[in-house]
Amino acid sequence: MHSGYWMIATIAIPLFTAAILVCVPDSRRDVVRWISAGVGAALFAISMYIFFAYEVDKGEGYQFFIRWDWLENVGFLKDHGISLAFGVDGIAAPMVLLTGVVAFGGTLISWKIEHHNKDFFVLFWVLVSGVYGTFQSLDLFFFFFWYEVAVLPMYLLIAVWGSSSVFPTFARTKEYSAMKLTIMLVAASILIFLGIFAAFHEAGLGTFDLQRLYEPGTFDEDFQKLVFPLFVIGCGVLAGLWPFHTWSPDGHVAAPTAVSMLHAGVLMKLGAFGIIRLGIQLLPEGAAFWMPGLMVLATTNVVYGAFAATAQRDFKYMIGYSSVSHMGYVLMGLATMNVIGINGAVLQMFSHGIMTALFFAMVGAIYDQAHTRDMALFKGLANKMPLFTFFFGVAGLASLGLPGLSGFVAEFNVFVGTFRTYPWAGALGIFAAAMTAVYILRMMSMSFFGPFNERWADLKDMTRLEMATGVLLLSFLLFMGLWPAPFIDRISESVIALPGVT
Amino acid sequence: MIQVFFYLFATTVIAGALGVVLLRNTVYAALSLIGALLGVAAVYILLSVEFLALVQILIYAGAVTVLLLFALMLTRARELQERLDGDQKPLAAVAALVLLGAFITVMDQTTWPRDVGEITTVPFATIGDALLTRWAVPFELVSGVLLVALVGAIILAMQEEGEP
Amino acid sequence: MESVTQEIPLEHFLMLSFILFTIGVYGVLARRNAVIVLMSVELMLNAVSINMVAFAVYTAPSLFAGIIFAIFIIAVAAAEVGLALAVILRLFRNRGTANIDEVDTLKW
Amino acid sequence: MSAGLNMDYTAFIPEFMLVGLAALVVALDLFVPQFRKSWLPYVAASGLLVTAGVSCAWIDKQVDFARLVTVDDFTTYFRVFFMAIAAVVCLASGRLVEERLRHPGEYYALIIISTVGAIGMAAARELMTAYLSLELLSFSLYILVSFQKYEGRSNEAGIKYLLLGAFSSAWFLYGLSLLYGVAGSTYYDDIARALSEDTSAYDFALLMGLVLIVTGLGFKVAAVPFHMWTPDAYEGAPVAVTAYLSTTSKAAGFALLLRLFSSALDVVHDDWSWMIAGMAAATMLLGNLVALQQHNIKRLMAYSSIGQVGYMLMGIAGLSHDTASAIVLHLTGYMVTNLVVFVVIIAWYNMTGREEIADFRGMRERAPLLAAALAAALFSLAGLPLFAGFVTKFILFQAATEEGYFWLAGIGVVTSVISLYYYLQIMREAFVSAPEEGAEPLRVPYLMQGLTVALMLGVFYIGLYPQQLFEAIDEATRVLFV
Amino acid sequence: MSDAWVIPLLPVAGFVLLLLFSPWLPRKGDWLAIGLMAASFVLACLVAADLADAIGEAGVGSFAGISESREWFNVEGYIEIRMGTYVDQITVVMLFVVSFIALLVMIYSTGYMRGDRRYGWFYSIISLFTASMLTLVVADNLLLLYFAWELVGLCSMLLIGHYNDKQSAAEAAKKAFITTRVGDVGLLIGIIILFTQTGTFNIGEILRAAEEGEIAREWLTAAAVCVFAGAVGKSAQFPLHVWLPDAMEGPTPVSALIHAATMVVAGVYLVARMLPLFEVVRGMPELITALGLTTAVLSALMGLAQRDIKRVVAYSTLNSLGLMFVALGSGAVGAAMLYLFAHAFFKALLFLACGSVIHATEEQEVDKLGGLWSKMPITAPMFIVGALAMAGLIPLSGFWAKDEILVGIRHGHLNDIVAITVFATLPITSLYMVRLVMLTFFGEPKDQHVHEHAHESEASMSWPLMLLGALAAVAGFVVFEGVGEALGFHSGWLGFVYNLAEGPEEFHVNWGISILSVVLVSAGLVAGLWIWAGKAEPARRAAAFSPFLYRMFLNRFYIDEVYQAAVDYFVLAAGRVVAWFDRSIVNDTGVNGAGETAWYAGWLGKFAQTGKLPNYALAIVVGVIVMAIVAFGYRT
Repeated sequence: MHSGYWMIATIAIPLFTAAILVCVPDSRRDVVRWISAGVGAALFAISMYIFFAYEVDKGEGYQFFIRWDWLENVGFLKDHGISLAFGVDGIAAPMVLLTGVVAFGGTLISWKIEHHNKDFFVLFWVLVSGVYGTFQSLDLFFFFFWYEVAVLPMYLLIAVWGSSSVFPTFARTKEYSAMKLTIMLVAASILIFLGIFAAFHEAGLGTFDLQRLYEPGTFDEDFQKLVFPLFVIGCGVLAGLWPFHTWSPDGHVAAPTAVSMLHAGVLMKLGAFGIIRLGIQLLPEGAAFWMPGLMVLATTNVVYGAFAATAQRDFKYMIGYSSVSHMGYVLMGLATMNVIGINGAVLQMFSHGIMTALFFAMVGAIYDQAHTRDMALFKGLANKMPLFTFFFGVAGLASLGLPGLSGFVAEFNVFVGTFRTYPWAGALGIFAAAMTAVYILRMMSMSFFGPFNERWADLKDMTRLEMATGVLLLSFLLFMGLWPAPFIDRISESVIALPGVT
Repeated sequence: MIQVFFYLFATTVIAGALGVVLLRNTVYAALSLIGALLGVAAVYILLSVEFLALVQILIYAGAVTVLLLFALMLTRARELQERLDGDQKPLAAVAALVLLGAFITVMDQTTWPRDVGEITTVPFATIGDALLTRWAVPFELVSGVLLVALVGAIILAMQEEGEP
Repeated sequence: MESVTQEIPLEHFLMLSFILFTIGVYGVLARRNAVIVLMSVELMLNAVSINMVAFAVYTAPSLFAGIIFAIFIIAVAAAEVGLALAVILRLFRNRGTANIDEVDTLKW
Repeated sequence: MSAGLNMDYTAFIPEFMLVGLAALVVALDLFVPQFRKSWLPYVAASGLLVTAGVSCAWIDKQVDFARLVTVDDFTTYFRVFFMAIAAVVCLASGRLVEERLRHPGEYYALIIISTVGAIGMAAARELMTAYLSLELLSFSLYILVSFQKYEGRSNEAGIKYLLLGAFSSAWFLYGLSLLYGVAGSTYYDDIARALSEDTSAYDFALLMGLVLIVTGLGFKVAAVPFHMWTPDAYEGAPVAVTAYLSTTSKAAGFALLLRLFSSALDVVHDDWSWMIAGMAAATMLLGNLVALQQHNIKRLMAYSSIGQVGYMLMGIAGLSHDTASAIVLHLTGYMVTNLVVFVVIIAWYNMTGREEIADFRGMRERAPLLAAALAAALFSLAGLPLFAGFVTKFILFQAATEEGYFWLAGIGVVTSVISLYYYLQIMREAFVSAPEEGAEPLRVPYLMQGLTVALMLGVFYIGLYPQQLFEAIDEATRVLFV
Repeated sequence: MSDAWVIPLLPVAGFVLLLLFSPWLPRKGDWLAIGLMAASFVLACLVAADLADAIGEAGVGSFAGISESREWFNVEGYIEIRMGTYVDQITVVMLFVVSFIALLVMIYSTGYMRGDRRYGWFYSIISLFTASMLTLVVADNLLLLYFAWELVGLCSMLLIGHYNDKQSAAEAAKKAFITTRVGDVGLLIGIIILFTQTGTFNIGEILRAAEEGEIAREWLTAAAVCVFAGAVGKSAQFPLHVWLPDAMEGPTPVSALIHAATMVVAGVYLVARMLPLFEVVRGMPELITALGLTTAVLSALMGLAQRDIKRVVAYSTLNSLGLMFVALGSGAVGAAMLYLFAHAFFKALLFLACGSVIHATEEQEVDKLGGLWSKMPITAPMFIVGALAMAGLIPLSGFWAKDEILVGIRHGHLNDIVAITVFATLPITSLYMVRLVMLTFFGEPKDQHVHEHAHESEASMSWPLMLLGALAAVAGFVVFEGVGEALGFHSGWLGFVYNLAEGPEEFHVNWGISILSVVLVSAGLVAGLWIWAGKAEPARRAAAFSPFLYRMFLNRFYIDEVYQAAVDYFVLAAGRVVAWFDRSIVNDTGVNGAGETAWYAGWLGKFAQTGKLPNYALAIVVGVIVMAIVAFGYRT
């Protein structure tokens, strides 16, 4: 069997699952659950396969490559005009794995959803297929196609199953957050749209096939300088680029657990991934010209996010802002345009994905019982729910870059890369990492330590499913933290191949 | 001589038209419309298209205006002497003038191609023949239009049992 | 009569139709009684016919399409009036007015 | 007289069949009292579909009738297209007509006849024919709009639509007369030949003529600033008629635009492209912005359709074979999607008698299928993938870009994001808001369910595998540019 | 030596096993942890022995430690990271100290922590701590060192916060972690600078590069300062010393292990390792000395006024650490390591003794204790031994170590102010040690109730005390070459430890200094005895004499308060400002603003739709006119 079918499977299976689930009657909740769990496991397995079957040092750019022509030789389209072209390189492979892991975790966590869980999983699987598609597409049109597919279900997912939050100073309804998230992301894709139009027109090849567009000399330098910002900002918004990040804290807060996991864990990575695929690979000279600017914004992200996180009272808001900060590291790494930095960026994409998914899973676990996420209301949970505290703490440590967990490997590479080119940015980044310690510990000591608040006497520790999710994610945190070689081998191979990367 | 006739008819037409849009009494307006339409018919005669003139007089000056008068009677509001002009009369005047200006520019900027400067008369027979052969499709279409209009008019206008 | 027709250039007829058309436009814009608005539209259509005929006679004698067009226009106009009157009557029955600026329940 | 003209009436078999069908429907309604009125829609629909099937016989043929009309792939495509739309509308309006309207026979007959007019607009290669077909369509629509004759809003809509329609067709005719004056003929090909010579002597007349023609057609397709009848007519008309308005009359307008501007006026492209471009920009912006403010679903759909018109005008502005096929593709996708939305609206209206957006609340609970279809269709309208909207819009914009209208494409993308906002508002009512108390689930008729599903399949087909369709359209539009 | 990497691995195994299974193990599995610890202690001794032989073969000076490493990850030609061990004299000293103290503390804890709710957790974390501390010691590259460095920090936090339902404990843990974290930022920056400059993390190579001046001067300076910042944080030197006293919230064994014997001296170890780097940077040694000195003086003064016995000991720790840094600053590595070696014993002893007092009385405020001499026959003498060693009374280990440092300072290229200041601190040190002893074990019991049920601790606690006491007494003698050789240290202690390739350094007693120090120390002792004997009247009078000074000492010069204010009014405030900015400016104005603009545009637009037909017609006409005008405009 052509190995490319595995990739097709990652996209087709979720879509078909969605189609099948539509036909399941509303009342059969368990059927939905079991189907979804099975599919989640299957996808996880396939992702593992794709990751480990990816052969390092094979020498060819994209492995598992497969192409189905979709629209060609009609209108302005020539050969391979628009084709379902899929392929995985060393950068995409970890992302595919990430998607598999988080999606599986998400299905497990969503087990307890009662209200129309059928609809939920339909949308959920559409989302997942979109994510897989984006990571594997090698066709400009379909890259964007799947990108939008991934954004599409967000509104309903958040607005129906999400939660509004009210604070002394301000309030956010779930509808508002959902709408803002959707509109901002789609609005950002305006820029990508325009970039694609311009690129196709400029190239004049009559095809959206990325591999042909990648050929050097397709775009002259002025054009690249002109269009690069479109792509980088367009994708950047999804990656939480400052100052276009505000959808992310509100959105993640409002979203139901699994969606927060998938969105913060995987979807934000689509943005960064897009910057690599559409920015660096498509327009290397433009990248060379604009990256300093991106570095400035990214540094802002990192510091800004960290500071904002220190002032939050809501678990999810804190995590949301820390995501802004951590995605800043990703952008930083990309902006360095050197191998170590971009390695670090991709590692950070993976690491942050797992870590933040763990965070959100845990927050969900407590929110479902306590129906509040206000840190100030909790106190001394550590003795009431030790396991929960443990997993939460590990996530926190990963995010503050504790060696031995994935966060350190990634951030460390980013810092080294950044110091090569922008020492000041690197220093600020490390400073922000210390700030991370501040807000993580603030949160821990606020709600997990200290005398126990009797109001929560009836809280239970984690359920089995939550345990399973936690262990699943934790294992990958440790895997990458202690033995990063498998990741770095794959990533670096492709990163070195990127154009214009020193 | 001819010119005199032409200007005569032209003034009739314009006067009638102005009457339609300016008079304060709906019935007078309708009557002046008849005048204008007859003037147009006369212009057709000047252009030696008698057939068209005939049609004009029969259908327009005859049938249509009668219809219009009926309509006016039927829709006469309870109190007489109500305002006939809308609020945006001044704007309308301005717009109309600007439009006329535009047309006049067109007028003096244009020399019409293939302007033979002489009239060729078209006999009835030819027109009838053409209607049924060369222009058969439009002819059928227009019959369709008339049919539809007829049906529609009946459906909409007719009083029905149980009408509120 | 042929001899004298040379004395009236095409432009005169066009000018006439222009003026007529403009007056019609004015009527549509300024009048509020639906029937009179309809009359103004008829004026515009007449202007069109004059144009058509004039062109047909002066510039395109071969097929005299203009004349045919004029005929059709008259027919359509008549049909239009008939239909319009039906609608106006219906409106008058339901609303008790035929003034088009008083029927503005559908807006915004 | 008719020397050398092909007068082969067989080319009109489908149209004749339609007229016959119309007559049959009326007759059944009148003379066979025991005939179940509720069967009329099925008769009409099946007749239309049969005719559509028959007209497929002309695929890849090119029959010319007296230089007035040609039956070529373009015509054939639109023939099938219009008949299909009409069939759907007939089926969808069944229950509505039974419960809320009188004279079902005439209702269906008018829909069928108007289809003839629409086809004529697509097929005409001569101004008179084009105009009269247009009037045939319009007249039927005038009547249909005011068909709910005891309903004040219906009358109001009717009167506005009719008077403005007459007004605008006067402009259109005036434009035609000027065009006739400068070109000396009403045949498209003669016009093209005449205009390809040096036009400097009568440029102004030509320009004025173009302006007026654009005005007239702009009115038909509801382009800003000639759109103002649209919201009122849509809101006032019976909802099924609204569906018909938003589909056939627009599509026919574009068919006419395409045919006329490509085969007659292409030679003076620069003289009119900017007008269309300007109109397109204004239309996209105004349509989508004002739609943000609507609370009546029909009115909202009116504005959204205005926005969609803007997108397609963008293609007309840069008219070429590629854009033409892109337009038709988008038109097709849009029509199918739009029909889904309207079928849902009709079904909902039949069951609840409500047509405010706020009345859609709890649709997920009360009619899941409709809700799902609605969601998908709205996403498609907003141009999101998996559905028709994404690919068609993408190709349309890309084509416009290829013709150098990048800025229009830009506006188009921005406005489609704006549109997403109000589509999501509808979805919010349907999915998020809870139904009011005591509202129990509704039983959606199987007919409606079937229609929805069938149309949804269409939406997905165009969205997921448009290759054949696009090729067919490409063929159809090729004849315009020979 | 290839098995050096096993030493940390054993406790790691302990950590993992206990973490997973301790609830199901008998005695929560403490025996497992202890066993593994013992094993690695033995292993450490073996390693030390091997090393001694190796040196014997190679001959001192020509001998550079033994290292071996394996690849961690590697990007051809861009970055290669190897993880490995490096063993030399300093390493084995540390290995020995760490594993030995850890072992004792674990045994001691079986008694002290009995019945604790999280007994198993305690042992697993202690194992993890020991493991990472050992890793830190054997690391051959800065990255692995940082790795361990962070882990010990983490464990220290967890253990300080062991009684996590006490708010103060939670706060102390947070404070400790964040404060040290500040230093770690520096360390990481320094490491990365060094890597970008030299392209390697290997300590040896970096030092070589530094000495051969391959690193740009400004970068070298930056790197040195940054790395030193790390050391300052970990070893609680001024200005980052504030966390150590609070760290006493943790269980006493922890304080003994982490905050006396091992972790806090990591900084000393790091500086000792990297000393060549520091020495080539101008002004660096002076900086180190200055900070060390400040810490020593301040802590000595603060120690005078504290009431909590553990805190007093903590301040004495600060004092000692300062002393070590002074030594390092003056280049006397050997002396510093010797002091470290001795200090480990007597400070651990002091803490464990405190522990046993607290365990016995459940009190740690000096003004509630007193007169325990009779009650605690083992603890009291042991405590006194420790205190005197700390004060530096001949012939206890403290004396020799301190003396070495003094000698080092005299020989070092520093001016005499340093020496004088150090001398000045000596009596103060002995003063507050005596004070502690007097107030705790002699005089009238201030709280009868406490005094009643005070009792000697059980064997598992008292045996380690005695063992440490003995060592604290004699450990100093290793300075005599004979003793050193007898113990297998080739050419005596200093020759052994003095690893820089300048040949061995003899031990020489500088009689002047020794006598002076002895005099000063005993002066302090006598004074102390006089002041706090009986009712301790003089003390009260001294406090009354200058309430201001007393308050300054008592409140640790208000440094903590200043920091607290800085955090509250700068960091957190900044956070709040940013959060507000994000919400109101960026989001509500920027994002919502855009949306509302569109909304209002539509709102305005909809009013064009007046519903009046004439207006619609007008719109059409206007459209026509505009288009016509534009068109004609084009043409003309």
